[in-house]
Amino acid sequence: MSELLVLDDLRAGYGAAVVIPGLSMSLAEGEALAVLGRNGVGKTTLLDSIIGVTRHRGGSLRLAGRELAGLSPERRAAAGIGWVPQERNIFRSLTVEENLTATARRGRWDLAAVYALFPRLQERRRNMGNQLSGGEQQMLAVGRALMLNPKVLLLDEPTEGLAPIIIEQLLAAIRRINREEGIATIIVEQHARKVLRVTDRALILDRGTIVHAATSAALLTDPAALEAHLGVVERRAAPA
Amino acid sequence: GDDPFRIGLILPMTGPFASTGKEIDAAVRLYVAQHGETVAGRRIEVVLKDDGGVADATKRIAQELIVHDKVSVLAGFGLTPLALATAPLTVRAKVPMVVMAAATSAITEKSPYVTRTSYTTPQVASVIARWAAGSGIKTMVTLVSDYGPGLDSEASFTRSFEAAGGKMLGTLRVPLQNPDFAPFLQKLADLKPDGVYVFVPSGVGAPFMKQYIERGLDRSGIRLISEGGITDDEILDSEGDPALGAITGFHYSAAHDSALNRDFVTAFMAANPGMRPNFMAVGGYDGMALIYKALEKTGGGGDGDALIGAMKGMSWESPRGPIAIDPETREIVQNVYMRKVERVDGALWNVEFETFEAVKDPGKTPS
Amino acid sequence: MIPILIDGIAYGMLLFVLASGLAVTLGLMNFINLAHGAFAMAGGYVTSVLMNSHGMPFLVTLPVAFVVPALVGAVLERTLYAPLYERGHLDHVLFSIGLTFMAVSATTWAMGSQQQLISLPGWLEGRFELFGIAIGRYRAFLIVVCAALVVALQLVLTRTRFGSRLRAAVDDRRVARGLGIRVETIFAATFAVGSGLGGLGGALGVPMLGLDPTFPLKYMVYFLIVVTIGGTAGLAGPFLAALIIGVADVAGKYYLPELGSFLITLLMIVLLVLRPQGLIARAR
Amino acid sequence: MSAALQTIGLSKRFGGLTATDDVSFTLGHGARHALIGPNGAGKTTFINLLTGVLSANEGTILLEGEDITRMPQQQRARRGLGRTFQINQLFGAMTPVESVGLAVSERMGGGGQFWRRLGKRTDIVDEIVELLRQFRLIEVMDEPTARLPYGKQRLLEIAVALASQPRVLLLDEPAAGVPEAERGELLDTLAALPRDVSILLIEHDMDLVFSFADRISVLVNGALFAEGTPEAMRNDPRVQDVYLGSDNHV
Amino acid sequence: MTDQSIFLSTSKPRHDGDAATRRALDDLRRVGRLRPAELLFWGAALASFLVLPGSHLLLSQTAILGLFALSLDLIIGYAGIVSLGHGAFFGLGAYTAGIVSVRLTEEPLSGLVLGGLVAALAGALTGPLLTMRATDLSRLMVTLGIATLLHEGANQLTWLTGGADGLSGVTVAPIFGLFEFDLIGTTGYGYCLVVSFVLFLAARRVVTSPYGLSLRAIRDNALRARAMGIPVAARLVGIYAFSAFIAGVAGALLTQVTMFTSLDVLGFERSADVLLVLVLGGVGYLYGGLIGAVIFTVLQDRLATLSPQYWQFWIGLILVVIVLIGRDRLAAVPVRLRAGLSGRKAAAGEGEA
Ligand SMILES: Nc1ncnc2c1ncn2[C@@H]1O[C@H](COP(=O)(O)OP(=O)(O)OP(=O)(O)O)[C@@H](O)[C@H]1O
Ligand SMILES: Nc1ncnc2c1ncn2[C@@H]1O[C@H](COP(=O)(O)OP(=O)(O)OP(=O)(O)O)[C@@H](O)[C@H]1O
Ligand SMILES: [Mg+2]
Ligand SMILES: [Mg+2]
Repeated sequence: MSELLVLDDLRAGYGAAVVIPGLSMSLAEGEALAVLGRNGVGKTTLLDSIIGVTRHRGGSLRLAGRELAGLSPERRAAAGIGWVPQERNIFRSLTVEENLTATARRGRWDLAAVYALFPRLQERRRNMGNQLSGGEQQMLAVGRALMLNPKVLLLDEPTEGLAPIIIEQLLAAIRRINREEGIATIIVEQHARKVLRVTDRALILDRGTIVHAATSAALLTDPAALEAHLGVVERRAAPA
Repeated sequence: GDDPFRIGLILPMTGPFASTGKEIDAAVRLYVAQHGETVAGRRIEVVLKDDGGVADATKRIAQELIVHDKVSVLAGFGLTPLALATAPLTVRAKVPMVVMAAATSAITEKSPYVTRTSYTTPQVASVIARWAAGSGIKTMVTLVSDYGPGLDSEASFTRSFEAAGGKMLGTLRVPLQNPDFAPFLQKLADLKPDGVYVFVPSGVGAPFMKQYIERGLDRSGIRLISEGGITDDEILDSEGDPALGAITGFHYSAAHDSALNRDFVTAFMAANPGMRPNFMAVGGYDGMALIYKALEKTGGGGDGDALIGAMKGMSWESPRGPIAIDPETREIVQNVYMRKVERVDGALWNVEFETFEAVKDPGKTPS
Repeated sequence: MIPILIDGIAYGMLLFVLASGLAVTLGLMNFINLAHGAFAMAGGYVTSVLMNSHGMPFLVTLPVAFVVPALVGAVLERTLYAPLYERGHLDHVLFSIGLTFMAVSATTWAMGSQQQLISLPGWLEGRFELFGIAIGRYRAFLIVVCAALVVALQLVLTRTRFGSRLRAAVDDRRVARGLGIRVETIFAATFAVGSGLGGLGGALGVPMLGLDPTFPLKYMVYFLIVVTIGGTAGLAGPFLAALIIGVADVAGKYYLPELGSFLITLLMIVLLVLRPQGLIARAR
Repeated sequence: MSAALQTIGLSKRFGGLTATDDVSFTLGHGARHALIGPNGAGKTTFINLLTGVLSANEGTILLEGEDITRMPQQQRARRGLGRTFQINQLFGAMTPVESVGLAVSERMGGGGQFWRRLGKRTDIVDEIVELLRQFRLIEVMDEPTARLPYGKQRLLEIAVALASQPRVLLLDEPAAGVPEAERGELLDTLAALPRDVSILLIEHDMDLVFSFADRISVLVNGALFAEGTPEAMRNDPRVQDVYLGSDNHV
Repeated sequence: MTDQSIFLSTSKPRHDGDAATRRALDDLRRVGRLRPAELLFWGAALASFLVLPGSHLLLSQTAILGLFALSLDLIIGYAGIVSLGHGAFFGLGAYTAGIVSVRLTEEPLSGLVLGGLVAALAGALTGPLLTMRATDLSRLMVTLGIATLLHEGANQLTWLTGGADGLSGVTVAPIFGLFEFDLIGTTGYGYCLVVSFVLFLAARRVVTSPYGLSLRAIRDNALRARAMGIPVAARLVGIYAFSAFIAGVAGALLTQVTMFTSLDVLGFERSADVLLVLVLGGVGYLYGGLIGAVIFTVLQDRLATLSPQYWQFWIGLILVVIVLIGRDRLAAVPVRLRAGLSGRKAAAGEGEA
């Protein structure tokens, strides 16, 4: 499989704080990668740095051979990255439908396809962004990213606040997307076990660096590793 | 003596009334330039301060001028409140105060040290009323800007017009802030008087006359008679055709036909390119004249009582014509002219066609 | 009666043209731009200068009166306004008041403090009869121009994706960019148009409102009233508000003059207390 | 047992949509009650109605027998109705100490006192510290909240709610954003709350729900769909296919 | 210790209790602690009275402006209410004091107090208009509108206010029958200083109280504040009325030292100026208004002499520059002074509107 997204010694953070001191990884077409880790270890920062809304402090990241470092977020999005931010960040003064269409790019994911995945969104298409339930916002955020028809999908805790049944459907859909459309996916998740079932590989972060890398299958059957790296939360306060 | 005779000149040099300050300041400079810097052996020093047209600033500045700069005379005062705020001070400090612009009648009554070289609203309004009544106008409506001077003008016009046997059909008051005259002009058209008396601040004059014509009122047989501010010399020329033929009454026109005035206007325009002296300027010019003459009379003595005493009853020839200071009221006595806007070699001017001589302020001497 | 109504509508229309720019910058971009009047003034001066010292015909000056402020707006937006979007409204107010002060005294310095006057072409002067009602030509002209403007703006904002992208960018810049919206460009363009509209309004306003350096301060309140009462959801609200205010103002002065300038302010306060979001608010 | 919180025929409509549909619901004294249901079922709306963020179109809300249907939020809160939010609602510019301290002093009715100095009453301070320690916020207690990592903020969200010592506590997805491994302990903390606090929990994490709740209500399309013991709910096929899905959380 | 659960309250705390308690106390008292810089400030104020008799007139107006700006800081910096019409309360106080002196008594203190009370009453009555689901914008306009109404009202009620001519005939008896208002303005300045100081202490007490903390909370997140049981509207109206009171007193002071008042006390320029003053000094730590007033007066003086026609231009420029540089960053420059005076952490100190 050809490497689609390659991070090489990527360094990033917020303002003065360096959250990711230097991280390298790569992602193949159609591959699904789980990023795990405790609160505040830098999972979101990693995704945010790939889309480019953090402070870039060095290193390179290439999408299909094209250097993204130094490109503005909008250019990166145009280059084929779809992003579901952790706080969902639905556009509150746009209707559900406008939220989906405002940033859409032509491709096989269109309104019909998204509504098929989340019928609930169709029922609420006239609601304003701030008139949605938490879960509906989550669905909308995912749908919005899919409408970009990206090469790489960045999902920051996409199952947060979703009903179990919806989670199953969503994860299944993501799996299908990887397999059938060759869209690569990075999923940040709290529910390690849930997500490991649908991903190929997994990374565990701590303080912005990779402390464990394995295939999802292996990690799933390695309670020791899960326990060691995820079973605890106590950590020093944010690097200030 | 070698210590100079200081004149504290307080004017609005900033803010919406800056133009007042500019005209007066220019005129004062001109007078000093023309008549020298020393009077009766005293070197004249004019201390100019900007009050931005805000009363408490005026009062404070006046106080500082008296206490720190030791001025012997206060002058300037662009607006009524500014003058009223300062007047009480002159009683305590015994310093004469020459009002060069503010026009409300009451000012000179607030302190025995206040005198005036501008004009009073009733002085002009009453004359216009008498002229109107005298020229076959039976019924009138007043249309004034809704603020102090406007209401003064309305009141004294009405009084004089009715005293002269005329009949008032109504009074229209236009808010200062919003100059869309449509509803008022509509009212006016409905009232159908023989004439309308208009008092608006100089800036608003042009838009008013434009709309007056736009509504075809100029052809409605209602005669438009205004207080001179509406065709203020400073901006008259830029008002263009709508102003042509406008009848106004006022105490000064830059077109006043006298050698003295011609010199004044030429000198003024030479010294201040692009500016034409208006009633503000002449007020400043004559204010300086009054101070100079008073100082000569006191032989250089700067004592407040002596100076104000010397000013009372003073009379001389001004660019606007003969003027005098009423010994009882310390109020200016002057001619008031009826004028008509005409185009004289390319530019618009207020051409005087009738003179009412030695008019006192009816606000004090019931006429 | 009907003349009063027409006068009111015309006045309202003028207010709308003047405020529509603000409706865009404040309403859609959520920037409290008290300096809007300065752009309007710029437009006014462009027209008066072009007409008085270059003898250009009124109609020809109008496009220029739009373009010049638009360009100025675009430049200022990139250089000064852009860094402030993220800041609080207080910063907006302070900044734009400061800008207004600068504009006022800069204009005084450059053009002098006197009123600018222009003489309209003959076909816009005076009035014409329609079903026996005399209507001011210029007022009729205003009504037509403004109506066209409303339609055009409304189309752009609703028929195109531009509107929703703009609102998205305002709601959450960071994420909007992350989803591929070219926020900078959109903001610059919008702001330019807003300023341009202001300029156009300023130019159209000269014959009715007059023009001098204090214009931005004198009319700031009127623009704000229109937009605030109208609501920031789009342009329909401000348009409605402008008409209401225009008619209420004219009719009020005609029928209850003693209320004088209280009327509009009272109207505004009442409306705002009842509907802080404005007449037409975004569904909440 | 008598009702800590009770609703009778409660309804809320958003335009055409009925988000809460004639809900008659009872939260017993000292209950550990979970409210589950599909996304958009109306759970948060229900809580917003109970706390007064939204006002009901019809129906009555009784807090320990007292009708609070038309009461403003703060009065309900003062009467012992506390909540956490599905999405953090914190004071970004204030420190955890100040946030918790405020809640405590408000509870003690000290909030209106404009003459007293802050930090004069040591009993308040002790309570603050105790609470912060309980939630492991000690070491960040004087950092501005906005600078804390999301996880810590989530803890503060709950700590602040507890600081008001509510008698009825409404938790809207408290575990949202809390890593799997820590949910068990979150549960313990909640379980450790004094028994006289009656708790209504909204949660999509079924492991959490089933181990916490002694009673479960299922809300679907705004209406109460089923209610009963965890066992009953888990094995109810209808509940499974509207909500739980295939893997029934054993 | 890393293997400890976050929640188990039974587990042994990592920090020793006293240390934690001390830090907590520290954090709570941070805002209220008296700083050396504050003594310095008031020392300087006193010194100005003793060593600058020449400028007492100017200083009086500075003190008044400062007090006015301080009142504005209370609502902008602490309640997060942006106002373009705070001049309304200043003007109310000014006219009340004037009318009291003309019609009731020339005794200064009664005019002062009444001026404050009338303004406070107005604040309490209009406050609710600003707390109901209002937005920043609607607040701006409503405050502006109220100021406009008052301005127009004062213009119309000529019999009471003297209308556009201003209210003349204001005379003020010696304070306590002892200190006569002299031409040099010494009494006036002393009077202004004392009143400002007293009101400052009151304001300082309020913002450092639990009440003050609740205000910060409301500004930060009203939804949560309500959920906590904080009566948001009541608290806001409370501080608004208090602020109005101080503004009213400031207005009354102006009338009394000027012995005159006119419409411009109600003008928009005043409300705009005071906003500038506050910003010059910095929002949200009470001293901003006072310091800003000094800077403003000096600036105005220098600029007015430097270019009398166009000083407004420079004022505008300064505003623009301040905002562009960023008020918080500017505030961080004299960090010792600001932190010294306010004790507020820069990071925590920001955020209004
Ligand atoms: N806007 C910000 N400014 C400064 N520091 C930040 C900011 N956002 C996050 N941080 C810090 O960066 C570190 C990583 O935060 P991040 O949100 O990436 O962690 P995370 O793994 O996503 O945590 P969670 O699981 O809670 O989402 C944390 O220590 C946090 O304090
Ligand atoms: N202000 C509003 N206007 C219109 N519809 C609304 C509004 N607020 C919520 N809704 C709708 O009401 C329904 C209930 O919303 P609610 O937030 O209560 O769901 P929920 O049960 O909390 O879902 P979740 O589990 O995803 O949080 C949703 O379908 C939502 O779209
Ligand atoms: Mg995260
Ligand atoms: Mg919910």
